This record gives sequence, C-alpha cells and structure tokens, in this order.
Amino acid sequence: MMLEVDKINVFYGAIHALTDISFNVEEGEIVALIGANGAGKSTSLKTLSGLLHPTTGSIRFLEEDISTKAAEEIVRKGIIHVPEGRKIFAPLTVMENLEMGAFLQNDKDQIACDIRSAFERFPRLKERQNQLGGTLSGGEQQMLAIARGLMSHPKLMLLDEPSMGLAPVLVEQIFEIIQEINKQGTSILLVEQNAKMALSIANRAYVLETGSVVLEGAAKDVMENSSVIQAYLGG
Amino acid sequence: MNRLNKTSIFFLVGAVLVFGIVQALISAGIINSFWSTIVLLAGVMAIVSLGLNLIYGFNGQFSLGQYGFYAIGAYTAADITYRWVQLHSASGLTVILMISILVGLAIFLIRGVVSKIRGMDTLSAFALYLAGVLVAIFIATRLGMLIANPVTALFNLMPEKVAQYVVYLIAVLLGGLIAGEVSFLFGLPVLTLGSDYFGIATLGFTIIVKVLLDNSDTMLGFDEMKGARGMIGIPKITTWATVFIFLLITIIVIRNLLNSSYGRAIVSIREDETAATSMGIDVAFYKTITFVIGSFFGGLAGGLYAHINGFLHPNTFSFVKSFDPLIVVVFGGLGSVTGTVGAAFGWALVLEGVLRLILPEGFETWRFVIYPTLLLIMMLLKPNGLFGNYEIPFIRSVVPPLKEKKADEETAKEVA
Amino acid sequence: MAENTNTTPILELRKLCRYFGGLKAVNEVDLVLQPHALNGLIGPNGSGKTTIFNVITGIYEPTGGEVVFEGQSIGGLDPYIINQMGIARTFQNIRLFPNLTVLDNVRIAYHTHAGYSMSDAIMHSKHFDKKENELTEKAQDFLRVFNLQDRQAEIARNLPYGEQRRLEIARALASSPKLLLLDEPAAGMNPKEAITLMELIHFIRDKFDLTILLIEHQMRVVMGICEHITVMDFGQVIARGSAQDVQKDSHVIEAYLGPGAAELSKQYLKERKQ
Amino acid sequence: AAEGPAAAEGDTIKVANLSPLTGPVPTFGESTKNGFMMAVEEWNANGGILGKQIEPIVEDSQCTADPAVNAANKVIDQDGVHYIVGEVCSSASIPVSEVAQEKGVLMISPTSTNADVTLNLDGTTKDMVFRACFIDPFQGLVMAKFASDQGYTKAFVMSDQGNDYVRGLAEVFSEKFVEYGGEIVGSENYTGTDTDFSAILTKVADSGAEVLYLPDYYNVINLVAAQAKQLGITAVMMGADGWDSSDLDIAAADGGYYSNHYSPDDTRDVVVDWVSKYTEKYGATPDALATLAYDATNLLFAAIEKAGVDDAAAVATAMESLSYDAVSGTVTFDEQHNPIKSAVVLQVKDGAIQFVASVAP
Amino acid sequence: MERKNQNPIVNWIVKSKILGILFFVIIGATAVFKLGTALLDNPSLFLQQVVNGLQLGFVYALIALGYTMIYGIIQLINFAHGDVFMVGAFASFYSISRYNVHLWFQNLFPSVPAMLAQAIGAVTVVLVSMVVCALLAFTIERIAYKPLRTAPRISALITAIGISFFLEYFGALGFVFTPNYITYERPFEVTSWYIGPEGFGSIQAGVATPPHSLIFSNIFLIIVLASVFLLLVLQYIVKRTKIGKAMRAVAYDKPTARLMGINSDAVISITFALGAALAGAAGVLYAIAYPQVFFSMGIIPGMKAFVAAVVGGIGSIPGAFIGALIMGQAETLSAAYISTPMRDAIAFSLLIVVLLIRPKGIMGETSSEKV
Ligand SMILES: Nc1ncnc2c1ncn2[C@@H]1O[C@H](COP(=O)(O)OP(=O)(O)OP(=O)(O)O)[C@@H](O)[C@H]1O
Ligand SMILES: Nc1ncnc2c1ncn2[C@@H]1O[C@H](COP(=O)(O)OP(=O)(O)OP(=O)(O)O)[C@@H](O)[C@H]1O
Ligand SMILES: [Mg+2]
Ligand SMILES: [Mg+2]
Repeated sequence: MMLEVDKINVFYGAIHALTDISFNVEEGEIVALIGANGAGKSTSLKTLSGLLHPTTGSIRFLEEDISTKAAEEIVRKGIIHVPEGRKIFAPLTVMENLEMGAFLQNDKDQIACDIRSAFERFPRLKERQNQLGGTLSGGEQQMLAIARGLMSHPKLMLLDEPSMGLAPVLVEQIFEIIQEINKQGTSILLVEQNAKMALSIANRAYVLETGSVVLEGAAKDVMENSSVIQAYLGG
Repeated sequence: MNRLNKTSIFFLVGAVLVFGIVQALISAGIINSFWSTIVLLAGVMAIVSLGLNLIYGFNGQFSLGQYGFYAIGAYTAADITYRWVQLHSASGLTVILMISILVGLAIFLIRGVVSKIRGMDTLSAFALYLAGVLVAIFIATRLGMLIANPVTALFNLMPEKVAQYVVYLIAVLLGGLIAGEVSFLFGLPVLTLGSDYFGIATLGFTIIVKVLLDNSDTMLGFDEMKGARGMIGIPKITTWATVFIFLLITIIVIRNLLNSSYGRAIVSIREDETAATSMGIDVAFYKTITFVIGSFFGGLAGGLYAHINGFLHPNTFSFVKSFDPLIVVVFGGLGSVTGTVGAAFGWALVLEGVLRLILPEGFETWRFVIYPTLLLIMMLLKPNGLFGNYEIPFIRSVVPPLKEKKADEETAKEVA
Repeated sequence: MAENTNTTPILELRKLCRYFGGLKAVNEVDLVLQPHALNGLIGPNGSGKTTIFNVITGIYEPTGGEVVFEGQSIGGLDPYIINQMGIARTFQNIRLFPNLTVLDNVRIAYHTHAGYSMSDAIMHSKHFDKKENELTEKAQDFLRVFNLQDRQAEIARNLPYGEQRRLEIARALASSPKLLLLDEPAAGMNPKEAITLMELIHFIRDKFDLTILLIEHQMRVVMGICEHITVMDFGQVIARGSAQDVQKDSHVIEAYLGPGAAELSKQYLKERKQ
Repeated sequence: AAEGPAAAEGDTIKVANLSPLTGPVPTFGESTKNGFMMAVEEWNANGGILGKQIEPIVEDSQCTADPAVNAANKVIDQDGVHYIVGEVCSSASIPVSEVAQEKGVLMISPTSTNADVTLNLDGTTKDMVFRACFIDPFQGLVMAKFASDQGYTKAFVMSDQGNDYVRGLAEVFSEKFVEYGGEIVGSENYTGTDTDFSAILTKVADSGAEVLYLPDYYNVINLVAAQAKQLGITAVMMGADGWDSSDLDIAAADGGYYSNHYSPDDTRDVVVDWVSKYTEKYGATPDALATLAYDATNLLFAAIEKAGVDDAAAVATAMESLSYDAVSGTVTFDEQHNPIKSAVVLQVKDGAIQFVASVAP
Repeated sequence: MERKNQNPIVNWIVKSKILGILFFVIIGATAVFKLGTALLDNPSLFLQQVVNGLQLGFVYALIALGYTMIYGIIQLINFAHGDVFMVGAFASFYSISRYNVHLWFQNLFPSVPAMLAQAIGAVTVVLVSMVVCALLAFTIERIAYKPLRTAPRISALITAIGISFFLEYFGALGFVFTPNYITYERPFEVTSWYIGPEGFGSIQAGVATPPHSLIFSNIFLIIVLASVFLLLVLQYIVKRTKIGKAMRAVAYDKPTARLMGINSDAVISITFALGAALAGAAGVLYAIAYPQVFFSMGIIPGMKAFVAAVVGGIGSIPGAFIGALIMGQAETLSAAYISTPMRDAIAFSLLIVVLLIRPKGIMGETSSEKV
C-alpha cells in the first residue's frame, strides 16, 4: 500500500472539516476524490501534503507515518501537491517557477532536461518562459502549476481540480497527460469537479460529503451509482 | 434626533458615569494632578489614535503622518489662544478662521471644476488645488487682519473667562479643520500610492512638519512659536470635561460613520480596492475623505493637547514619537474603536503612571526596557491586539434580522 | 428571444486593442451586444477574454479602439464611473470583501443608491434610518435570489467556493447594472451545480432585465444558455454566432473545442431541449 | 510667593532630581544624576540638613515636555517633595518650571540655559525657579573676547538650529566678535542628529576662516573634528562648556579652546576634592553636567540650611541672597535668579586639557 | 454623468497633463538653477560637495541593501534594522578596543607588509560584526517574528518597533553599551589626498591644502569598494542562487513554497541573518567614517537608508543603491546650497516627489498581480 489514510479528523479552528475519513492509494493507481463544494476534498489533500495536520488518525506513506511531518519534509518523501487555484509564484517568471518545482533536485542536467520536456508538453509555456507567472492567463497558470509539480518526479501526485478554468481542448489534453504521467509510474490522487472525466480515467474513487466518505469503489461502479449520477454528474 | 435604543442608552449612561466618577475623584483630589495629567494625555491620545484607526484600521491606508497633523492642530490652536491671552488680540483667530473658510471654499470650487473635467490626472489636479489654496490663503490673511480688531472688541464684551474659553473651543476646532485641509492637499496626490509607499510618504510628512516647526520662528515667521526653543505662554485650560466631551463626540461620529453606507464603502477599500472600484465606489474620493476626517481628529486632539501643559516643543512630534498612535491602534486591535480607546488609556497609564511608581530606585532607565518587552509579550500573546475585532455593543454594527419573506422568495427558491 | 438587430446595441467594442508590451492580448476586436441578450465569450486559455472584461470595466485603458456603452464612449474612464453607468462584473479569481459579512458585501455594492448624505449618517438622522432600512431590505432581497439569506451574518471568506461565486454575482447585481459581465461563474462547480447556476443566470436576466456577457469553459453552460457566442483566439475573434453555428466552425473545433466536439455538441443540444 | 504646600512633618527632607535618563540624551541624565547623588550622600554623611536626612528621589524626564511634566507631577503629588533639582534640557525645564511655580515647589535647574526657564512671559522672575549655570550670552561673550584677543579676525560659526543652548551661544558670539572688530565669514546651521558635516566643513575650508566657533556638545565636536581633519581644515576650533566631557576626542580636537565653569586643574579645595571624589566613585573626570548638578544640589541644601525651615518659599527667599563657594566658583544670584560667577578658558593640547585664562563677568 | 470635454483647450490641458508637469518643471528648474549657479560660481567647491555626497550616499547604500532585502522577502519594514546596525558598530568597537582583533594578523605574522596586515585585520573586524549581527538577528527572528508568521503584517511591524526600542534602551543601560557617546578607534590610519590644479598629494595636519583641489580619503575609497562589493554579492545571491529564488518564492506565498519542498522558516531565518550581516558590515563602515558609537546611532541613518530604499524602489537591490546615492547627493547639496536645517525636509520632499512620478520608486517593479 502506497498511501493509507486512517480515520483522520481535521479542524479549521472550530470548524470540523473532515470526520473520520479513511482512504488509500495503491502503487500505480489513479484514485479520484469527488464531492460537492465544501465537501472537504481540498482539505484532504492539504492534510496529506502537510499544510494541515489531523487531530486524530494516521496517514501512512510507504509504511511511514507522515501525519505530523512538515510540508517540506513530505515533499522530500515523494508527494507533490498541485494546489487548488494554481498558486503560481506571481513575481517569478515561468522559467523560475519551474525551477522552484525542482527545488529539491540538485542535478542541473536533469533539471534542464525536465524543463525541456515540460515545454514539449505545454508549448504555450515555452512561448511565455520569461513572462511573470502572475500575468499569465488562468489556463496558462494551470499548465504551469502541473508542469511545476512534475519537476520533482513525485511518487504520488495530488492534483486539486486540474481542469478548472481550462478550455475543453485542454481539459482533454490534461486528462491525457495525467494518464501518461501515471503510466510512467506516478500514482495519482485526483480531485475533480468534472467527475465524469475523472471517473473515466480513475481506477477507484471515493465520494465525499460534508467531511465524510459516503461511497467508495471501483470508478466504473461509482460512475453507475444512481445517487452519484444524480448529485454530481448532472443527470 | 437620535432614536435611542437600548444599547445607546446603556452606553450613554455608562459614559456619563465614567465621566462623573473621574470628575468627582479629580475634584476631591483623590486623583492628583500627576494622575489627572496622565488621564488627559490618555484621552487626547485616544482621539489621535481613533483618527488613525479610521485611516489605517478601517480604510487600510498605512499612515505614519498622524503626528504631523497632531502637531499642526496643536500649533494652530496654540497660536490662536496665545495671541488672545498674551497679546489680547483675536488676530490669530480671525486669520486662521478666514484661512480655513476660504481654503475650504477654494477646495470645493476647484473640486466642482475638476470633477466636470474628464480624465484629469491627479498631479494636475493637485497643482490646481495648490494654486487655488495659495490664493485663498493670501486673501484670507488680509481679510483676517481686517476684521481682527472688531472681533476682538466683540469678544471683549463677554466676561473674560467665557471669552477665553470660547476662543479656546474655536481654536481647537480650527486646529482640526486646518489639519483636515492640509491632509486633503497632501493626501490628494499621495493617496494614489500603494499602502507601504503611502506609509513612507506620510512618515516624510511628519518629518517635514517637525523640521518646519523647528524653524517656525525663522522660516515661517511665527516668532511666538519660538521654533526649536519651544512655545510658551499657552493658557492651560484643557480639562477632563473638555477632553471627555470631545472624545465622546469622536467615538459617536466614527461609530455613526462606520455603520452607514459611507463607512462600508470606506471599509471595502481596505478589503479589496479593485473589487470596490468595480462596485462603483469612488476609491480616490473615499480615501481622501477618510484621510481628512482622520486627520481632523488628529488636529483636534492636538488643539486639546496644546492646552494641557501649556508648552509645545517640536520634539514632541518627532518621528520616533509618531509611532505612538500606531502602537496604540495595533495594541488595541486594528479596526476596533473600543480597542483603541482602551489601549490609549492603558498605554498612557502604564507607561507614564504605573511603571514610574513600581520601578525601584536606581532602575529608572529600565522603564524603557520594560515597555518594549511588555509590548513584545503582548504582541506575541495577542497578535490581533488586545481587543481583536471586539466592539462594545453600542459601536458594533448589528446584522439586521431577515425581514419576513417576500413574494419573490418563492421564485428564488424554485431556481436555486 | 428576439434576435433583432434594429435596436441600438447596449455595448459595442470597435476595433478594441489592448497590448502588454509586445503582447497583443486583445487585437482589433469588434463586438456588439444587444439589450437583454445572453452572450457567451469563449476561447482558449490566454486568448484575451478576461482582458476584454478588464478593458470594458475600466481596470485597463484600451491601447486602441473604442468601448461604447449606450452610445457613450467609456474607454479609459475610472472603473467606478463605469460601474455607476451600469456595468457590473465578477472576477475570474473571486474578489469578495473577505472579512466582511455576506450582507455587507451586498450592501456595499448597493451604496450608490443609499440616498442619504454623509451628514445624515453622522447625525444619525431619521432620514438615515429609513433609507438604511430600505437598503438593508434590498440587499437581503438580493441574497434571497441567490439562496444566501441564511448566510447573511457569515464572514464572506468562510463560505465554500460555490457560495462565494454566487455571492459575487449577487454583489454585482446589487450595483443595479444594465450589463453584467461574468468571468467563469461556474468554475469549480460540478456539472449539477453548474446547471443550477445556469438556470439562475437565466432567471436574473429576466427578472432584472439585464444584458449578460459571460466567459466560461464549461461548454454545458455556454451552449446551454447563450443565445449568441463569440469565440476568440490570440486576441482576435475567430467566430461568432449561435451555439450551433459556433460548434460547427472548424476553426473553433481546432482551436478550442477539440476533436471530441462533435459528440459533445449533440449532447449539449439535447440537454438544452429538455 | 505662590502658596507652598504645607511643610511636611517628617524626619526626612525629600528632594527630587529630574534627569533625562532615557530619550535623546541619556548621557546627560546619567551625569546629572551622579552629581546630584554625590551631593546628597555627602550631606547625609555629614548629618543631613536641619537634623534631618535627605531622601533623594530620581525621576526620568526624557528631555521632553510631557514626560518631564509627568515626572514633576509625580514627585510633587505622589511623593510630596518641595524641592526639585532639574531638568537638564530647557525644553523640559520650561514646562516643569511652570508646574513648580504653580505648586510652590522650589526648582533649581543645573544646566538649562534658556532665559525663559526663570522668567515669566511678561519678563518678571519666577520666584521659585533658579538655575546654576550661566545663561548663554556670557559664555559667548567670553569666547568672542578671547578669540579677538588672540588676534583672530575671521570666524565661521556653526550652530544647531534645534538647540537653543547652541543657538544662543552662537548668536552672542557672532554679535560680540564683530563688535570686537572681527568678521564672521560664514555661518551654518545643522540639526542635532546630523553625523555628516562634510558639506559645511567644505564651506569652512572655502571661506578661509581662522576660527571655527562650534559651541555644541562633545559628541558633535568629536564628529566635526574628525571630519575636519579628513578635509584638511586648519581653522582653530572654539566652543563652550558642552565640550567638557571625559569622552571628548582629545586627539581630534587638538588645539581647540573652550569656555567652562571651572578648570579641573584648579587648585581650590572644593575643585580638587570634587574631582577626586567623583573620579574615585565613577571612574571618570566629572563633566560640566555632573559638576553643575552637584553645585545646584549643594546650592539648594545651603539655602535650606540658611532658611532654617523646610519650607519652599522661605528657602527660595534664602536662595536669593545666598553666596556659596561652589565647584564652579563662588555663586550669587542676580535678579533673574541666574548665577553670577566667572568663567575659564581651557585648551585641548597634547592629549590634555590646559587652563588658559579666567574671565570674570 | 461624464461627458467628453467639449472645450478643446480643456481637452488639451487634460491630455497633456500640462498642469502636473508644470508643477514639477517649476520645482526642477529652481533646483537646477540653484545648483547650476553654484557650479559656475565655484566648480571645485561644487565638485567637493558632490564627493562628500557620494561618501554619504555609499554609506546609506550599505544600510539600505539590508533593509530592502528584508522588505523584499518578508514584506516587513524592519524598523529594528538600524539598531542591529548599531550593535554591529559596537561589536566592532569592542573587538578593536578590547580584543585587538584588527591586529591579530600583524601579531601573528609580523613580517607581512603592514598595509596587507592592516587590511586583513580590518576585514576580520567587519566579519566579526557581521557574524554577531547575524546571530542577533537569528535570535530575534526566532523569538519575536516567527511566532507571528500567521498574524497580520502589522503585528510584526509593531514587534519590530518594540525590538528597536528594546535594543536601544537595553543598550543604553550602564552595564551594556552605556548611554554615552564613545569615540571610535579606527582599525587603520586615515589618510586624505587632494587632487587638483596643483597636482596630487596627501594632506598633512595643520598644513593648508592647495586651493581648488578635490579632497578624498582612504575611508571614502573603502566605503565605495565595500558597498559595491556587497551590492554585487547580494544581487548574485538573490537573483542567481537557489536560496535566492527560494526567498522570492517564500516572499510571495509561504504554503505553496513549502509544497515545493522549501523550508520556509529556514529561508526566512537566513534572510534575516543575511540582512543583519549587511547591517553589521554597514555599522562598522559607518563607525569608521563617522568615528563615534552610541546606543541610538542607528535611528537616523536607519531611517534615511530606508527612505533611500524606497526612493530606489523597495525590494529592488540595485534600486536601493541608486536611491541611496540620490539621497546622499540630495542631503549634501541641500546642506551646501539651500539650507542645512531644512535638509531633512528637502530630502523627504524629494522622496515624495519621486514617489509621485514613479509610485514604486525608481527601480520598483510594477505589480505582478493580474485582475
Ligand atoms: N481556511 C478555512 N477556514 C475555515 N473553514 C474552511 C477553510 N478552508 C475550508 N474551510 C471549510 O472546510 C470545508 C471543506 O472545504 P474544502 O475546501 O476542503 O472543500 P472542497 O471539497 O475542496 O470544495 P470545493 O469543491 O469548493 O473546492 C468547507 O465547509 C469550507 O467552508
Ligand atoms: N497585466 C498583464 N501583463 C502582461 N500580460 C498580461 C497581463 N494580463 C494578461 N496578460 C496576457 O494576456 C493574454 C490574455 O490574457 P487573458 O487573461 O485575457 O486570457 P483569458 O482569455 O481570460 O484566458 P483564461 O481563459 O485562461 O482565463 C495572456 O497571454 C496573458 O498572459
Ligand atoms: Mg477544493
Ligand atoms: Mg480569463
């Protein structure tokens, strides 16, 4: 088991955001987390990446408890979180943003190579490589965020709504890229509003509602579940 | 005029009680002049800080210029009463009155013109205002001198004490007005700067004012201000009652302003300038008006201050001191009126009062080691200030209850 | 919906340009919005849609060309004046007044209609009380429309994303616009929520007699409700017309919709008929 | 006299000292406090005054109006003192003097030179307020006379716009130097916080002045002297009692002259005694501030003894006709409560301070 | 509502912004006229004043660099910077007068040429101060700023003011630095030279310098070299190294920087330490230039340097440098040709004028935020 989340509880001050949530990700899987606004999807990811810490429960990554580790340590262990809302470093150029993604990497040639492949994947970024991150359009920022996340060769990638604000043609592309990354050996935990798309590429899925898991199973089954269709797929 | 609800009555009764008790203790001599002077200074500090809180806490403009306006108010008011008491002339009063009226008029007239012109840049507008104001001052001084003697005679009809007090009250108000008008002129171009840059520019303002005051006898030609030697001969007439009433007025004005559409516009600028302007709020105007009102209170407090110890010295308004109101405002809780007033009193009573009394002999210099240490501990324990966002019920804006549902709601429910 | 072209347009962009240095973010765009129409603006990421909004609302000055609103040229005016003339917007990255209550967010937008003077406010006059009550009721009405009335005392920053988006639209409406610009209103919503929002947009258009221009990437929303769609790429208009027309356009398919478009379009049309 | 507080029935006499222990010039406060405490301890060791021990109360007045008034109010109202030695800075002494006058407390400022300290606005003397130092005109005159006696004819005057002590001296010097036939070839103002004087010094060099009159405190002298050397200035520096400090940079100020209250080389017993006692206790030669604080305190105690009662108004009357042999000379008071005493001129030479001349008023 | 400006004259006035420009032109022309006549009047005097201003400017630059860096990264106006600077000056004072640190090389290797040994000794003194200040800043950061990371920005500002007061008044205590003004012993001898129509030579005490010559000292040269050197080093660190980029990332968005594996606490501590080290170096050089140390010596230079950083565009390292040079000239020239007591007022008016023309300072970056 690559990642095992066991009954975690997370609070924002007095707000109980996650209640006894458990889920897991196997090596090489794509797992989708879906749920309505405010269900706690982003909160789950933030907890995994160490930006938040659970009050109870455990998070095990490669057999090691990481629930109390700091975010920067967790990155070192191989988990990368591409946060909701892109979070590009506005005053840094596109190039520098990518370099920040490779912060823990020390091999200069490897970094150069990674940057090249990022530019191949997103030619738009290459055109804009010296533009300040903050002045990119929304979609360009999203591409940059994903590319930046890939720079550190993560074992597990947490993607928070990667398709938000992207043109349809890009959405398709992004999902292809996710699959491709996955094929190259990175496990993926995917949070998406575009549930249909997400479920179509995921192996398994969890459905969250107001801070708890209400349904889990193979992606195919979840997609066919009537209440999911009702609630999230726009039946 | 005021429809009093329960909280208002409660507040006013409380205020009267506080006033009465302190006044009684002062009259009885239980609060001796050591403590009563500190209480007066605390009250004045509360007014200055409330002005700053309006500018910074509520409108988000980081100003270090409050002490500059405080100084302007202090010297303006002092000059008026000095001339009245020592030279038996109302010329200070008439000239400054005329200046404040004509400058105000000039500003309004020019504003009328400028607002009709489309796309005027700030600096050009500023140049226009400046020219207008200079002309207004020129005319006002002549006019003021002209009517000085008749006005003096008029005031002399009153009993001496009454006349002096009336002159004093007008002087304090004029101190505020002049500070407000200066802040308009200064704020007009400078408020377009981003927050920290505005802070630096206003710090510059405080220093410029201090330097000018240092040279007020030579450069500005006000001999009686004696520049860096310190101005003496100002009557000491500020009392607890006066300070209290002005403080009360300040609190009520700020509270009423904040709990209105204007106040919300002011606060929205702090929250998000772009969103505010996109919602139809004239950001430049509200920044200016807030700055003017805040500075007005600064000047007003200066007028009161000048008549406490009867002595003014430019060093009182040096830039290191100008952090004091900022400390008070943050200490009390940014954007909390209650906090500011509480912090002002706490700050003055502890720093000047308690610390003086508790330090053992030979440790006098430790007062300023303990003070920043307390400050640090406070900031670490309560990073959002003593009161955070808390307001006493009278000041707090209450979210009105939902009114009975209307016919519309049916339709809304359907779609939502 | 009457698609007549005789009426004077509410907004007209004439050869509008906006450059950033050498980058032509918006390049000679012409656009005409008829009153009461629901218009869509789509295009690949970075094609200049948001920039057009920013120019219309006065955040940016146009580099060239004209923005004409109800017959007046408004290019380069201050944003607040443009808003007061009747154009309101929402932002791609939500920009609420984060530390204020939901109610105050809406009351602020309604402030130009407060109807009392500053001295009324300071003196707390009778007139003030009356007007202030009216204003509050009005604001609460807007909240009801968006089903946010139970949230009125909440601090805006603490609302979930979807509600923040709705609040932003409510706030924009409170400034009584004639033209409403929505920048990706359904971003971050799931399809179900997006459809609900779509209906809501329809509803407010009719109720408040608005013209609407919206940017959106969820084709379901755009194709579902927009009567007229303009497609941009590289700062220029590459296609315009009804949903059907646009979807068939080969440029649009290539640049924006992607190869899966044909299938999608059928589906959206079906949905729309329902 | 203003109505004095009823004489306290106690077995001690409380005396307060207001010193700027914090604020812009804490070093003055330190010296002043030392001088004050020294006098108190001596008198106490000798059995106190009128058979009572003296209880010293030191308060920090920050050289600033508000804290000084607060401190004054505190010692008067909380502690019930009738006598204040202080403040050092005129800008604090003036408001304090008004409080003292109003409350009938006797005040003697050791070093505030501004005429307004002892005078009411209408020119009358505040009957409860005295000082132990010269007022500005005297020292300025002494140095002007000395400079022209030495045969110098061209002087450049520097003064701190914000410091009335410096300003007063500079004005009097300029006036008198011209009267004695000299020429002021330039004058420049600076502010007390300046550290870079190169702009002014460049002008001094350009003006061809023989004398640079700089009646400021030693800290400013140190900076100016060091920079003057760097800029190759040859004019002789002259100043006043503000130079008097163990921290004066003797190497940089070499060759300069200044006027002072006394010379540490003086062989009078009081002086020798004072210098040795102070050096022993505080490890430094006493500067003007310490000396004047010591003198002021002694003057006060002598006056109390002379009056024979612990009553501020009576002591004030006694003080007016007092003649006391202080460290800085034999002191009597003129009508305006300023001391009448002679001044000395000293020179910084070869790493030491040397006595040059004594000038009587 | 708004109309087009009908009147063509009004329209032209508005379009050309002539009124605002005129305002600045009048101010500028007056200044140029004043300085121009001064230059024509006595060119060598004027040039000497310019050199004086340069020295002051370079001194400000040293302090401004640290200021601007801390602001650029943490967005904190570190009002305690000037006091760290003071501590740096005192550290060097003690290391020279108590421990003879400036002589260690000379004592150890007496055969090495005196010039070289002196230089090594002086550099050691600077390094000692830099280390002391870095440690001090590190401690301050841990105690006073770190707990406030998530608090509003202003809390940290007030804390900075508190630290500033504390360092001053704690330093003023008798057993710390004492409240006295203390003469500073330089780690090397001062030599001044003149250069002019009469040639080049060194200045001897008591001997008049030939007229119309320009005077400068080894101190001037050292300050110029040191500040240029530190400027380059700092610019390199911030723009080119990984830690520099990490600083900028942390400055913008801490949580996201952490998601990149950056230890934001460490980065902030390093930033503080680096800024303080710069302040320490500046303290030493300042004390060498103006040989006197005292507990409140940091306030005024600190504030002036801060203003310089703002004039240059706060956050920009070359900007701080340029701003400092401008401040130096503004102060010196206004002291020389306008009025010394007014020089602060003039310097600050200049600041305000610069900000009105360029709201983010001369080299300030315009906002990267997009609506
Ligand atoms: N910083 C915060 N402070 C307080 N409450 C928060 C905070 N962030 C999130 N919440 C609350 O926690 C709950 C879960 O939020 P979360 O962001 O995880 O939702 P989500 O499933 O990602 O929703 P969305 O699809 O809108 O992104 C929500 O009710 C939200 O209001
Ligand atoms: N302030 C600015 N400075 C520099 N370039 C900018 C600025 N604002 C926008 N741009 C550039 O202009 C182009 C258009 O941006 P815009 O935000 O209008 O795109 P968009 O069509 O809204 O895209 P998206 O759908 O991704 O939001 C982009 O390439 C963007 O990088
Ligand atoms: Mg989320
Ligand atoms: Mg966009």
